[in-house]
Amino acid sequence: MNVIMTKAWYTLISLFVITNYGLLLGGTMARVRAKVQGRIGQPVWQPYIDILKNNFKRTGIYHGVMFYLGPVFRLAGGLGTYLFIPAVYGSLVFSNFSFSGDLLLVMYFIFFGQLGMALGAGQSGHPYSPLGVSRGLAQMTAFEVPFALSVIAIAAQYQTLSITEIVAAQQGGMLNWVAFTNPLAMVAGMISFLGMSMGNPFSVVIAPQEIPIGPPTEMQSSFLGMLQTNRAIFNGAKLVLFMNLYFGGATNIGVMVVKTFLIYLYTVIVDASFPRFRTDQSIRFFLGIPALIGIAAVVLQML
Amino acid sequence: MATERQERTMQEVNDSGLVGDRPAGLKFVHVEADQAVAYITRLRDVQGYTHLVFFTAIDYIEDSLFRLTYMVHNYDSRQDMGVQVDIPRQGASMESIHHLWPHAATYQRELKEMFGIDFPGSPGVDDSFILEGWTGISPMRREFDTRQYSEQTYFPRPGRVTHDTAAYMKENLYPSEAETW
Amino acid sequence: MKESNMDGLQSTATETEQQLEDMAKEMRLANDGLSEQDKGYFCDVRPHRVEPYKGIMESFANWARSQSLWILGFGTGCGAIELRPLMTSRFDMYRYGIQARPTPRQSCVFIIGGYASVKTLKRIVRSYEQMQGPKFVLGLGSCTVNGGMYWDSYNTINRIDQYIPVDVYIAGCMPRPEALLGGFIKLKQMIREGKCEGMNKYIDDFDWYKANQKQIIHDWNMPDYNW
Amino acid sequence: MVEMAKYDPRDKFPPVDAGSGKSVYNLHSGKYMKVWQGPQHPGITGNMSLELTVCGDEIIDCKTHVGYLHRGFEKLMERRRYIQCFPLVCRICVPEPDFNEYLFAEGVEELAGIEVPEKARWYRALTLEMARLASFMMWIGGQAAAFGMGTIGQWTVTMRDYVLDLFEELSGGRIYHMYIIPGGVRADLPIGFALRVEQTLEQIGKVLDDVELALMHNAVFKKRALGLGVITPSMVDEYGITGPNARGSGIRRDIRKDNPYLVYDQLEFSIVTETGGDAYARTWVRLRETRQSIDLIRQMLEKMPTSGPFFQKLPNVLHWKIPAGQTYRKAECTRGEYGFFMVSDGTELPRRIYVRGPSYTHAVTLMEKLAVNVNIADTAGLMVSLHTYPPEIER
Repeated sequence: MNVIMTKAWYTLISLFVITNYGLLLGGTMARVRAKVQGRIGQPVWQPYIDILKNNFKRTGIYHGVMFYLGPVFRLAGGLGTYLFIPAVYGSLVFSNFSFSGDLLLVMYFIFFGQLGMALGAGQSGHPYSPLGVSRGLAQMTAFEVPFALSVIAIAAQYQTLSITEIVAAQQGGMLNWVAFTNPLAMVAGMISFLGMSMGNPFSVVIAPQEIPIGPPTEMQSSFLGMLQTNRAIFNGAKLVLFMNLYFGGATNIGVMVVKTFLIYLYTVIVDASFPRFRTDQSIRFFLGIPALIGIAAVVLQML
Repeated sequence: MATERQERTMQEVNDSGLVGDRPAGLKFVHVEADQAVAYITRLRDVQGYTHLVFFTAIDYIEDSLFRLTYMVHNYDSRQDMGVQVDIPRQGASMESIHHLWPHAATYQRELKEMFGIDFPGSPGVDDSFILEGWTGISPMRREFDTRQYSEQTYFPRPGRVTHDTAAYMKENLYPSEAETW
Repeated sequence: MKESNMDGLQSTATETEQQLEDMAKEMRLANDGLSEQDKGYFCDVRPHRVEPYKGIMESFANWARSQSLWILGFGTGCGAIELRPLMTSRFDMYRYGIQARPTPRQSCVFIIGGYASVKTLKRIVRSYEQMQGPKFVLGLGSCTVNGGMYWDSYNTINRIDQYIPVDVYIAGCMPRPEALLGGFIKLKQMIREGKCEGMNKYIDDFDWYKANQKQIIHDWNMPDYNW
Repeated sequence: MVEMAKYDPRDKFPPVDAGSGKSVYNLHSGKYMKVWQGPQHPGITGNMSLELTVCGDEIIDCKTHVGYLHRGFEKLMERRRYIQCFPLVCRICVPEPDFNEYLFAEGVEELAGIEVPEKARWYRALTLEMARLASFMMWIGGQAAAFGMGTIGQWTVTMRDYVLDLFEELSGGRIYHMYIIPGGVRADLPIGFALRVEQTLEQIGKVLDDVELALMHNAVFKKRALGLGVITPSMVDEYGITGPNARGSGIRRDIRKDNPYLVYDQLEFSIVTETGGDAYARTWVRLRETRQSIDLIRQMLEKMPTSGPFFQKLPNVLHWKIPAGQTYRKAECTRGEYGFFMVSDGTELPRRIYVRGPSYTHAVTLMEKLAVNVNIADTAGLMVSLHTYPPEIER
């Protein structure tokens, strides 16, 4: 009983930390993007105020039960993704439930949120929403291929699917990271991470110019607030996951912050310097070079 | 398909019958309504006036006629030719030229809406183009008083004073210069 | 869709003014502009007045609202051309927590960019009603005040405040981006002071606004209030 | 790239009626969806709307709806004196109002028989080129943003703002200048104006280099823009296409060369053409014309006469009776042939003033033709690549 309670408290602390970290990271990256564009950019704490404002909206409309559940599923996907990843290796507080979950579960949760969002957006009845959903799911299926291939390569490399063991195997020096022991898998994974973070050139799902703005077209006040909260958690979780998979995890919170910041910076720089692909083009892209790299990584491990 | 009547009209165009020949490269010619389309067809096919610049109407309410103006351009001789056709104002109707230029149908839609000139056979000529749910006479006809309509319809904010510009400037701004012209 | 409580309709034994007003509030919208199979898709309940919170809670909410103003990306007139410099790096409006949203559901500031023709006014009304409250309207340019240049035009309205409530007017043709920023700062002050109750004003004078709108918009083929 | 299985995308489309050229389909068959793009849409230029019928992800039918910005200019001008029309005409086209002012002034001078002093004609040409520069800078940002690259827009629109500063110094107005008036121009150049223009042009040239590097050589942009909305040379005359849209298809037409107005016959420049005919070629044409107008401004500042009057005194404009007559004046604006058709009946008020905007054909007939069989995600890019501007369609 006592153990359960402490575990629950640790989980809450870890969730609180990752939420705030995700929000602050979002604000910081908005400023970075603004710097690329020659602007000053919004305040770092702007995401907090936006979420507050959206939750303080006086009216909000809903289109049915699934419309309610869509953001909930999305949030569940984000939480599930995070809760089975060790945020800080070896830490009691931040190694969440990583002992029980493994990589496949995390990948399932990454997909889960999108499906729930698709259900909710479908019931909103706006013609833009199904368009965005179809684009999103098609693109997602595409970038799951190189990601899954690189995950298989890593699993074959370390003979395990548990993230904790993968991180443990990468400890002791930079040269033990997957990025150096298995660079092909890292390349395939990081390319699919661009698609997962839905920045340019793979941002056609939520593009304002081509059909605004995809699935969340009808999401208003507190629904939108929930989605924004989830975006913060989900971003943090994805960053931590890729840090664990390819860059040797983190042994303390400082290392985690530095590594995730750099990984996110890479996506933002790409985002600011490219137009966006059409859906069919991005599918062709992901099934092209990145998929081949992933296959090569798997083959190299199988040899 | 050009009868010799259009041949003669063509000759007249090239020789004389021009209105307002400034600037160089701009000509205006009057054509009868029944032969206008054949004449424009000849201009496009034979004379090389391949570019329909615009197509509009002028409302001469005192003569109770509309003066349609087809402006065509010849890219080789760099000539602008304004073909002007007078049609009566009551039950105004004109042959359509959408088979010569597809975008002529758009001009005819606008003319139908703004002047009430009908173009039978022109695609979508009866659809509303600019206005929406407009009831009443076509706004570009001269008997339509836009100021009166606006004051009746759109809640003018009280307090606007409209001077007669000439009188106002004569009294207040340039008392000395007003009569110097 | 919201349930309208029928109590107001049943307890009409002793009609006082108050109860009559309640009944008027409970009356359902006609939506007579819609075709029969479309009526099911739209709400026919009259919009209800939403009272602000009390005390410190409302002031905190107003602070949050004033710090994140999301513009509806709808260039209704030529005033929209000055929004582009406002968004870009010279007059960087993101510094003030102002950003543009592409859908009316998520935005809370509606900028009427200058003159509004009748055809646009129809879309303005519909977009305004789709926005979730509290929502604020910025009248941009002289044309929204009194018709400006086009005061005698047959197709542009003279006063936008006859059709939707306006919080701040920014005069000029065209207003400079600095003037726009000034208007935004004024709007922020008014929001913090709790003066921007435009949505409740719209709901209180709902019938008057609707009458004005339907007087101009001849083919009314949209719901009377679009949730 | 992986070799994708070859399939004919046309077979899932409805049959096309040979007569009207429109596809025949039953909207309620559940196979097609009708999507309205605009007027409240970030991917639309100005305030207009496209009524798209999509089959899957591809457009099979497009209908343009305009009129959201109709102010009845032509009606208003019929009940105003010529000089009172003057503040109105520049409102027709917001990104580059100077073409309206210039053409209106030229028409009035044409009909009234007024000679414009030499210096004023140079000033007019200078203003027009600066307006062209500003409009193109804004367009490049729009074209990049239509494909999702907001960075380019942030750069170029800021540069446009510095051109607007020059306009403000010259005429006092940022957007609407009202600098070119009948009889000449309103004011002389400020002291040191040429120097500040030169500084701004240098900055803009640098930014254009960056844009060329970041946008035109961008693989993703090429993927999106190449082969989008191809205009074949045969379509140019059929649809009345003018300006960069025609020059992008290899048609060598430019009113500045063909019918030289103002001082363009004294400047060295060549007609910019591309052969692709698609959005990418049009982007190249406009980018190179932006550099060309920078060069033209520099030439003008060199060759410009320094002395002499810049304004021809008019009679009392309030009792100004223009002699009867009609004329058509045209100029090459950023979008194509911009023209004013003016009819005077000898009174103080114009009888009829018709404004010919190039977008009239580009946005309605041509757009409805080009949008068919285009992916719905490309609609915004196609729309912007035609550089349409609604107010000159409906006036």
